Amino acid sequence: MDLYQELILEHSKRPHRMGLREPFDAEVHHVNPTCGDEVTLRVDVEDGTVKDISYDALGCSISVASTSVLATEVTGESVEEALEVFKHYRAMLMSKGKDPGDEEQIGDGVAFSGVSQYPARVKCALLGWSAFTDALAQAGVDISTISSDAAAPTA
Amino acid sequence: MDLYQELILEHSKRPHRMGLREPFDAEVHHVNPTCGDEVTLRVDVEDGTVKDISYDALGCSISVASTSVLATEVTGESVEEALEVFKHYRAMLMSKGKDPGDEEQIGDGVAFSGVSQYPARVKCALLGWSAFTDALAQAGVDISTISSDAAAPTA
Amino acid sequence: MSANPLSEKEVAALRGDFPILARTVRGGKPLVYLDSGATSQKPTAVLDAERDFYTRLNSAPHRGAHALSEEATAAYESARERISAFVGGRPDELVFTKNATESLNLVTHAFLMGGHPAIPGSERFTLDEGDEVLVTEMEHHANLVPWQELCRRTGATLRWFPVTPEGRLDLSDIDTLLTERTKVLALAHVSNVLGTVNPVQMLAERAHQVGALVVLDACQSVPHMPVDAPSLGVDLLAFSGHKMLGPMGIGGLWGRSEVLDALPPFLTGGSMIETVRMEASTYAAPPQRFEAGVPMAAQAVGLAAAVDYLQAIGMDRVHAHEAALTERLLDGLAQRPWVRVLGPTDMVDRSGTVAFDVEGVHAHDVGQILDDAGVAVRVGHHCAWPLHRALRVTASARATFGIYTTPAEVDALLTALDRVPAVFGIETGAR
Amino acid sequence: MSANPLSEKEVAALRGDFPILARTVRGGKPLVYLDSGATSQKPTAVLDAERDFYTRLNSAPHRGAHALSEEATAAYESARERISAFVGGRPDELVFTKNATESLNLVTHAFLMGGHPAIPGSERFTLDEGDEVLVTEMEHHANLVPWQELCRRTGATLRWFPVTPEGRLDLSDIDTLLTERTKVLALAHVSNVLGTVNPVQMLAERAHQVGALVVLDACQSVPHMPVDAPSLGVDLLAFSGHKMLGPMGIGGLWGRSEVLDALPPFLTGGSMIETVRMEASTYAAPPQRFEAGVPMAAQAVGLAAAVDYLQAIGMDRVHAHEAALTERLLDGLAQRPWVRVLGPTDMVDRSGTVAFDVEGVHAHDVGQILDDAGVAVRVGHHCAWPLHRALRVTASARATFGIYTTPAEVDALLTALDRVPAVFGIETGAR
Ligand SMILES: Cc1ncc(COP(=O)(O)O)c(C=O)c1O
Ligand SMILES: Cc1ncc(COP(=O)(O)O)c(C=O)c1O
Ligand code: FES
Ligand code: FES
Repeated sequence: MDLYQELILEHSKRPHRMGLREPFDAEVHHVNPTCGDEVTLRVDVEDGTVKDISYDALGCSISVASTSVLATEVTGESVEEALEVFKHYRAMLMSKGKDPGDEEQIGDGVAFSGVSQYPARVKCALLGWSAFTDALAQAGVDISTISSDAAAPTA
Repeated sequence: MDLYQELILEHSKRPHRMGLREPFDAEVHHVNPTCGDEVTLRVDVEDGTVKDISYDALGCSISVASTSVLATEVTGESVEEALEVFKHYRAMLMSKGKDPGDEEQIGDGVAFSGVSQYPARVKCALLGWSAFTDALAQAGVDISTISSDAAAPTA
Repeated sequence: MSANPLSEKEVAALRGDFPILARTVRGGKPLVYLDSGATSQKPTAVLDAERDFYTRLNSAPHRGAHALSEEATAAYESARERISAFVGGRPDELVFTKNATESLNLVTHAFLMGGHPAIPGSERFTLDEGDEVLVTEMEHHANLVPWQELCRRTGATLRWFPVTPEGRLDLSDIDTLLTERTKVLALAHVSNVLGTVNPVQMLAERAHQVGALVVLDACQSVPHMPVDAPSLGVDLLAFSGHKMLGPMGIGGLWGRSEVLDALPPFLTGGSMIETVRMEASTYAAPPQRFEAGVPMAAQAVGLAAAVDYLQAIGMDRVHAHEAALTERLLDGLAQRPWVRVLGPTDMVDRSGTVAFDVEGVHAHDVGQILDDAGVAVRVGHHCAWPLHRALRVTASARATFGIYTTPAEVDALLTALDRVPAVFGIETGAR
Repeated sequence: MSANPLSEKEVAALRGDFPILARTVRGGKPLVYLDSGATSQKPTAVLDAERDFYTRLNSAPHRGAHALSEEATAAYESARERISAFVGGRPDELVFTKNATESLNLVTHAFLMGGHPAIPGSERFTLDEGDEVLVTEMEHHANLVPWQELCRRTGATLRWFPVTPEGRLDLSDIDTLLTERTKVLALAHVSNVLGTVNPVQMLAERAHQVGALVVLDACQSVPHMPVDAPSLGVDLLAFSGHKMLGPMGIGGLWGRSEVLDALPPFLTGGSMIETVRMEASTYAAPPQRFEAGVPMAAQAVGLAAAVDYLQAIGMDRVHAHEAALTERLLDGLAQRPWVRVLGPTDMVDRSGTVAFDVEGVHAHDVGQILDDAGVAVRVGHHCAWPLHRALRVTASARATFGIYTTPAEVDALLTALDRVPAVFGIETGAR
């Protein structure tokens, strides 16, 4: 099974940058209705840069690890770059195995390429990321570069 | 086709004892929901005898003819006899062709024996008769000798 | 539409896909099935698709992470995509129901909620005294009784366009009927009795001008002609699977995204929720919001196969084929002055549904004579009782067509019909 | 129940009737289907019965006088008779719905009508502020959310029996929960998570003493054990066809005649009416009153074949078979201290549904490892989210059985489960 890459298991056991921190511009709470898992996520945006992503996550290894990778990869990036990463990451997840992901573009996000073979888990790998883009929007960032169905994929 | 016996066609073209007459003890209005046909029927019961059955019928040949035969056969009989005729007539209709009907018991009602082969038409042949037993009940006659589902067969 | 009708050879080939058409009835008479308007026959491809689902993928969609459930979910959602596209919609604009009747009740019940606290924008779906719902006198009970019940319970007033003796909508009073008070216009695209094709686009535009929601009963159009919901300009559109070569037990409700988004849930339960606590729940986005419980996934897959089958023929050709049959039947009936056709007698804005009345003989008796010859038509009020009252008949006989119907079957109907006057001793006006 | 479980030979023979069981998943692994509680597999006899309907009788029942329609009506009504008898009912006591969720919504919506002028006795089905609806904390969303919505809209109060840590109903407060204010008691016969069999007879008696209506969600009992609705003493009983070897898209609502007679209609439209005028309509007697639109007749015929199939085995033997499997699984899990079983760990009043939690590993991850070995279990909250909250888990994995499940499949689950600790690096307490 390509799903549980070592990197995923490690992040899920020891999620990076976890916890809810101040200051923040927006906080969102997302739920995956099929399993009941939840994530609370805060973003701190300053001068067009993602200064901090802090979160509290209750969920499966995929959702916790992906939120952890999100925080690791995206913190410190400009919002434009962050949204680009999201787009590539999501494209990989939605590709049904066709797009293996490019490490140049999404960094450790490539560890989740196996998820695209398991449609029921795509929501897991997107839970934190959807919360993140939603939080950006609530913080006043223009997220129209990612299409509108991005925040709520129906897997 | 055994359905359209000469007697049925005749009764349907020239229904006997048609029209709504006085005096009467009860008047009922029955509808066949599948076709929209209606019958209004009155009974006059005196000393346990069916003195008159008068009616106004809008319907197919089977329903009009059967109401006409009802009026012909049952007027002048005792209510017990009338209910007996009904029971035998209904049994024949419900028999799916097994019970050809006994002329001794139901007189011209035997002309309707072919109806039992056409389940969708059984309601037609019972429309006037169900109205009749319902009217008897409303006139205070005990109709418990015929089972309760009698008045509303689900064909 | 300039598409060619199906050739004799094409129809003959198609008929091989419908095993039931080879059966006989009433002592060996070949079945002449002219009741496709009630329910259509199903091609083997549809039955095979359903069976294939059951024997390869069967499991509950959207309810599991195992391989089978993944495959079932994919099949179910692919079916949604194809069926929605068939009426011009996007995947998430199609809700699966058990039949068109449920689709329409879903809408009327939404208005009974009086707006739902958990659904932003749902206040739009409220009705009060003084508000009006506008229908037509030619509606099927499925698009009439639910609105009656809604009006009874909200105090709103039901109004309707009457029908002309020719079987068209009488729009002469449109300015008094369609007003600022009108909150909903609900009408049939095609009458299931008269075959009349109503001017939906124009009416939808007028209705939108006064801010009314437009609900279309497309049961008798979607199976028989190209239908593109967005370009008709309606807000919601209901249809039934079993009338369009699909399985029983499945229907559809197409809705514009903005409308579905604001529509409160109807059936509640599993898989239409977002979160559930004992105290209260919140609800999922459409279409899931409207699909409580394990869905009819096998039937959805079957219906998608039906849509594929129809598309392979082409809906414009389906329409042309049925138009040719209709014309043939109308011509034949015109030669029989003892028969009265209900509805338009020419082919302008008319579809393949021909209801008729033999004066002096009850429709059920007419139907029985036809049935005795193996010809299956529907008799009664066809769930359009008020329309029959308006046309001053209690009941009628109705012939309807499918892609598998042949001109010879139309002729068989006419031949069988000719027995009616003799049996019931009526004047034919001939000789 | 002293019936014998099915022998290995019997099960092997049965499995031949379920073609899907021969398939493989995830790269050639034999399918081990332990998700029958979500939906069961279907024997060939059921698929054949449906196909036979479509290829021989297909037409709209109760809607025509022609030969085909007569035959379809007879098949549909014979199915009703057999299926109703299966739960101890008379033919006219069974309403066909699309699934159990619709059956339950039919009941809750009846209460929303506030009594119907055209239905004598329907005043009984009203709820006001001060009235209470009593459910349990172990309900499936299908028997919870509709009651929440009903209470929200009528101002009535929803109350519930809590669940003990062992997964039984906590009845200690019954005297304050079930009172004169209680208008409805709605509960599951068998929990779809815990397998707990609730003391329905006793509770129904208590509820009737205070005049409450008793609604039973029998989704997880009817497929797995003998169920006789009248002797359980309930008023209404809902079940799903797809969980009992039947087709998707069909469910049932059994109701005592006096109750159904007084129940207002839910979906309105064709064939549930008595008379229709533009102004108002009157309604047919049950069960027709509740079956608006063309029904899922083919599915009814398929479900009747499923019932025949189950009866040929005998429901007591079905139950004995599943009990043996349950015991085997509970024994196996008891040997794995890192697994926590939700619900009773003995066989007293317990059915074949085993939910469990691997401490420290999310149920979805557990399920994924099992799935990778071809073992299909359900993971998540199984549409019983409040129950999971009460038991302080977000989600669980759940194995459920059917007549075709083998002891070897239980063992396959246990073997696959043993991979979990290694993959996720948790302590097993072993060695
Ligand atoms: C206990 C229980 N109630 C209700 C339901 C709902 O049944 P359906 O989804 O078939 O409507 C289910 C199954 O999903 C169940 O297990
Ligand atoms: C115009 C029209 N509307 C609604 C319906 C109801 O469809 P269903 O019975 O499939 O719900 C029908 C067919 O019966 C119809 O012809
Ligand atoms: S299982 Fe809930 S987010 Fe993965
Ligand atoms: S058809 Fe209406 S009573 Fe015979």
